Amino acid sequence: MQLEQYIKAELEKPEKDILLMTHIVLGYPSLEVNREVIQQMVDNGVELIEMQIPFSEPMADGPTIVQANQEALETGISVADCMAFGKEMCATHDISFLFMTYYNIIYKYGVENFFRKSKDYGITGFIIPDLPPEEGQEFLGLAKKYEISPILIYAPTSTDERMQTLDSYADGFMYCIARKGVTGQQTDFDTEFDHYIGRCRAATNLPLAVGFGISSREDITYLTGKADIGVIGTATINLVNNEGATAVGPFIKGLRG
Amino acid sequence: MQLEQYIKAELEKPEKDILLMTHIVLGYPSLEVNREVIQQMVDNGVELIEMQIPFSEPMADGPTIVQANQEALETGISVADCMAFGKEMCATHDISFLFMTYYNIIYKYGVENFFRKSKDYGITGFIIPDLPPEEGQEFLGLAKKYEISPILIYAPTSTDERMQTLDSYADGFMYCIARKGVTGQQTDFDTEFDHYIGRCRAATNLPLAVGFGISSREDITYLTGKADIGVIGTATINLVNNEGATAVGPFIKGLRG
Amino acid sequence: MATPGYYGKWGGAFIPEVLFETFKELNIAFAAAKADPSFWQEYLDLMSTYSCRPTPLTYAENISKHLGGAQIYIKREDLNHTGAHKANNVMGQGLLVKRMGKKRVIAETGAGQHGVATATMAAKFGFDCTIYMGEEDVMRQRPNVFWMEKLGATVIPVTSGTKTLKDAINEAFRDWVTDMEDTHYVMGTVCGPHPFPEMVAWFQSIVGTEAVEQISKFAGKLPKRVYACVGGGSNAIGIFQGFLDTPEVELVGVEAGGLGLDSGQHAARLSSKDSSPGVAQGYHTMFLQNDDGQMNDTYSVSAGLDYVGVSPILTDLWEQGKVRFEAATDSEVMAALDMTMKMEGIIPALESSHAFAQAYKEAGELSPDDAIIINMSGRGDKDIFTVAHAYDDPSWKEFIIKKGAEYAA
Amino acid sequence: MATPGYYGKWGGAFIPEVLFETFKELNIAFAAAKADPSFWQEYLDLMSTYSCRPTPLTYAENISKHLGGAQIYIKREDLNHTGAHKANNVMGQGLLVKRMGKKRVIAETGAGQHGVATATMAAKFGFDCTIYMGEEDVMRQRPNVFWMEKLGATVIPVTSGTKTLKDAINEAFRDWVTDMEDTHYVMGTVCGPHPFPEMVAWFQSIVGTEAVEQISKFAGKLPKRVYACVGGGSNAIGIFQGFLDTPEVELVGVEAGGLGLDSGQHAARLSSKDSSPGVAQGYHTMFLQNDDGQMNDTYSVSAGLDYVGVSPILTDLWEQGKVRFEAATDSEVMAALDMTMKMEGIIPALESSHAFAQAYKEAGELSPDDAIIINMSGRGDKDIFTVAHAYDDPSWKEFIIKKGAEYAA
Ligand SMILES: Cc1ncc(COP(=O)(O)O)c(C=O)c1O
Ligand SMILES: Cc1ncc(COP(=O)(O)O)c(C=O)c1O
Repeated sequence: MQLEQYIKAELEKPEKDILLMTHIVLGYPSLEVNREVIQQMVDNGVELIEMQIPFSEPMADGPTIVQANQEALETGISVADCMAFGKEMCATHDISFLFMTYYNIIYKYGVENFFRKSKDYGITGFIIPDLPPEEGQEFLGLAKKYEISPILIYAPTSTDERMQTLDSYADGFMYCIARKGVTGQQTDFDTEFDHYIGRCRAATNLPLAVGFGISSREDITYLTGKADIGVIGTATINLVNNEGATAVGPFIKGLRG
Repeated sequence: MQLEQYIKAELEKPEKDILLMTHIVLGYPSLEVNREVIQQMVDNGVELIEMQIPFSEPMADGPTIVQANQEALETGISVADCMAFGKEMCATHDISFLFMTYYNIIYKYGVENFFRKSKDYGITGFIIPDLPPEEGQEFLGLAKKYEISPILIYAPTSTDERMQTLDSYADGFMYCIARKGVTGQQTDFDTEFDHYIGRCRAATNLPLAVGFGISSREDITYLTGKADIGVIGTATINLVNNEGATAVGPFIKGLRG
Repeated sequence: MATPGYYGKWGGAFIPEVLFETFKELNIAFAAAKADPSFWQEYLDLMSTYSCRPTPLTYAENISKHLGGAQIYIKREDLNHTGAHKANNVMGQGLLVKRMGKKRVIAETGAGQHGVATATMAAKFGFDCTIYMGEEDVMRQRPNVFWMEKLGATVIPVTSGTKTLKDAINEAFRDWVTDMEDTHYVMGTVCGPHPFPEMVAWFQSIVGTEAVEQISKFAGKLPKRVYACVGGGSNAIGIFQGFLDTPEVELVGVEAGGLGLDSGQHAARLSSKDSSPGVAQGYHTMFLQNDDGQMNDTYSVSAGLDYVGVSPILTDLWEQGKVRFEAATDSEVMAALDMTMKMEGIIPALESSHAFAQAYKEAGELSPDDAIIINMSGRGDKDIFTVAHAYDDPSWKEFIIKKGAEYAA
Repeated sequence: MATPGYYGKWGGAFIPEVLFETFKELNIAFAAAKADPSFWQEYLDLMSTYSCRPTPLTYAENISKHLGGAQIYIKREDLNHTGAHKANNVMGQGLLVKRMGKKRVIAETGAGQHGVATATMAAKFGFDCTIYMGEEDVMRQRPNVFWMEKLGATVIPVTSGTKTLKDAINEAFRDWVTDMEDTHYVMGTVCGPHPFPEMVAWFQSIVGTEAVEQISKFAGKLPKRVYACVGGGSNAIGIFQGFLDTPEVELVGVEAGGLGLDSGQHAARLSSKDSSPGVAQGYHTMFLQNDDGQMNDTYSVSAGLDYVGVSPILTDLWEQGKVRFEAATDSEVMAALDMTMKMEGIIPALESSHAFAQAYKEAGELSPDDAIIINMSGRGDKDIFTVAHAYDDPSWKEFIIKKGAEYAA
């Protein structure tokens, strides 16, 4: 509930037609660079950041993020390091931070322990792409208990019925993946997409975040009015890889209005 | 009959306890060298020479003779060349010449034609190791007709019964192979051999030639009194290979008495 | 089973939301097929005309006598078309794909056997086919890659992660989430999200059904023990299903002991202390993972057993004490392979050789009145590069050097 | 047959005298076995438990439709243990050797299939085993050499003559004349001196017996034509025997056309004008030889068909007009192999692919109401070095270069 309220409050600010959520792979290339990149993001108005705790089997991710996960793990980063870093970010910046990871990380950590700590730090939501609600009953119960939003996912393949089912479990916002596939490939916005996002809107009262392949001012402009949050994932990873952390600020600034 | 008479006549000469038959692969290394080697053999008292017409599949021969066959064929020698050479040798030297070859050579040449020509030249016998009498009825008939001796083979594996059967078809002499196997390996003369040669002697009235692995004066001495002819095959081929044609004379001379 | 797709607390379907409908459709199609006796009949017909089913049960007389214990019988899955039990699963899924009207199949492969089997099935059924294979396995099993390509499949080497089976599975899922309408993912073993474990176990049950009948006929009784190697677990669950209701038959799953259970260089999930419960690749089982839940880099001489997870069905049977798990080391496996070749004229795959190794270790404990079955999951020809390498065979090396020089020229 | 061992004027036993008793003994043992129904039953039992008999008859639906002619059925000898019809002959001779009480077997091999089969049989029966193989074939079929050695056989590369099958046969005879008491020569095809043609044909008749029954069941009638490749002729005579009494079934033997019948680079005895009657390797048949009776250097992409002679039984059937002989060229064979892999998921041996090639050429002439059978004598995995080479496959080459460099280092 807190997350949804935060989003709605932000959206009410006159200059904000759409919010931005960015994505970070913790430990890639290092926590220092993560820290710098997040600073740039926050300074340039990003409202939400999903921090991915790397996993050795990132099944739903595309090549860029897969490699980022792998290289982060090769640096020796641990889940504990990631938690501590999340705590630090929540304490440092006055925006909304979410953890994104695969279920095994939480499962091995101890699901309730993971919720308890995250709550303590000020984390607002979890995005777990391999945990459908059918498998996540314990998780969803703890999400309620600890008031951390379980972010569920709408896909173009989701039926209206399925969307309604998901809505009954979701909280915070709905993560609408813009197309089939994994992260990191360009999305074509077309009437089919419009139809899909219309279905999403009809199925839930939660704010809609749109992710997968969002990388430019044009994309954000297109989404404005249709969605509530644009999610920038692979685009900033590529940017940091190619131009360094300092390129992130201007990029983010340029995305909106 | 002619061949047997020749052999018996030679054996009656006072200095001859045992005769020598040598072996030549025609065209190996060349007919010129064959000519020279035969001259040396004749000059040094050899009584019989078996001239092998090379065949691409010398199934019953050992490595040395196999290679000699192959290299002879590689020089391009033909069956006609071999026949002409045989004719020349018969005309030149006053000893007994036989053709040794595999059946296919004769078969392709035309069996009767082969007999007719060989008879004309003065060839006294044929040794065809892959033609048992059961398969050689036509051949044996022609041998009678053309009075060329079909030399048949006794082996240590031949039963007494088989020896008698062979005797009923054979003529000239009986070729007793000294041991199992192919040409070219040393034979150990022992009581088992003595027993075998005794069986041979009992089975036929024809003179006995012993071949396979005969290579030294000791061998010939051992055979003297047991057999009528010692057959020198691979030994002279090796000698020519290693020391040249001129070594053959002294070698042959040294074999007897 | 409380919840469908669960075996005790193991299993489940931890799938990305984008595949929800695909799985729903698959579950419905599979349930319909399972309920339709004509489907199973079609499957049996296909397997007896396109493959060589029933596969024989061979009495290993020489080795039985040599070891002086139980009478050893070998279930000959190597005589299947494409050379392994993988064909059973793949041809079954092929019939299901046809029923669903899909036109493209994808698959992961470790040893390459499942890839070859899938490429074969795709050729037979006229499907497009893409095979994902860890780059390291591409190196280990190049001949299989060659044949997959010649069978018309596209083979994509997977360079992420440890570049082995688990990464190929991830990559296949990435394909599937991109292209699911027309595509079926032919999971190669009895793992992954529901309904795969159930489906693969069902198709592989043909092995156990035949084996029970055959051993009863030949030995006149049930076997004392049944041995099967365990990668994902499909050949094991296949034969074990014939004996689950007869507790007097001890079932033994043999995992890859690699360089030894203490070396950390192995792929023993249920027979070592190095695994713990986890959720990955769409299902809940015992994984070889570190304390953070990151999967370990496993090791085995045999690509097909070199996997971090294991069938949830087997994990449940293990937990219930219905299947005993053991590990055979690389060197035990090579010795068993050698003995099987020299004494019986049979060349088991390196994977299968694990089952042989364990059976040979134990046969002497049993009486000559007892029978045991070894499930020979596949044939070893495919492993020539690995086996020749392991033997350090000089003339093979010389041959390869010569061929290499010829091609390099 | 007038004289035993003769088929028309073909056949015979042109053997060195030293083997007379050995052949006598063999003839007696073989005649006794043939007259003893329990021997054939023992053979059937062995083949159905150690190998996978009956082998299936597979309907090639896709290619049948594609060619739009006859319905094509494939007799799957590739699914035999060791991967080819050679197993039928070898296991049968193994039983005979056991009966004769001999302890050692020798064999020639061309493609290596017969060598692997013999080494396998020797391992199974506990015989010593020596295999003679032309040096050129050793090069072409290295993987088979590796497996023969691992099965416990000694492989002797033959460097005489053309270094191929015929020279291996000569060498095997040289061994046999040296050591016959304890040794049996397992002739690999339906050639050589009597009783080998009769014996091999008898063991291989299992193929035809099964095929008649299967085609009657599946197609509901006899086939219009039956195609088999012909090296020595054993797989061909094996399947043809099922149809010799039904003249409405046309039998087609397919020889190696190599680079074309006009090129001189082939191994077509009965389908070319390049052969003539001769006597070699112990029997009378049509040989590829020159006017002097020296055997020619034959050529084929497939080692197993690269032979100068041909079964006297087939020569007789050819002379009587009971079997039609054709030749398929290397390039036709590669195309047929490619099509069979891609459209049916089946990998025939290069030898067998000759039969496929000819059948594909002719299938369109027939009506969809007709059935034809192709005898798939073996599987193509063994040919990977030859096939990959023929495809000029770049990633295979790269792999070999890399492996070679690794070993050379
Ligand atoms: C021959 C063979 N046996 C066993 C396995 C292991 O798989 P599973 O445990 O699913 O039978 C494989 C896997 O590739 C294989 O190829
Ligand atoms: C697979 C296969 N087919 C055919 C042949 C040819 O032999 P045959 O004509 O005796 O069947 C061989 C010989 O090695 C072979 O390996």
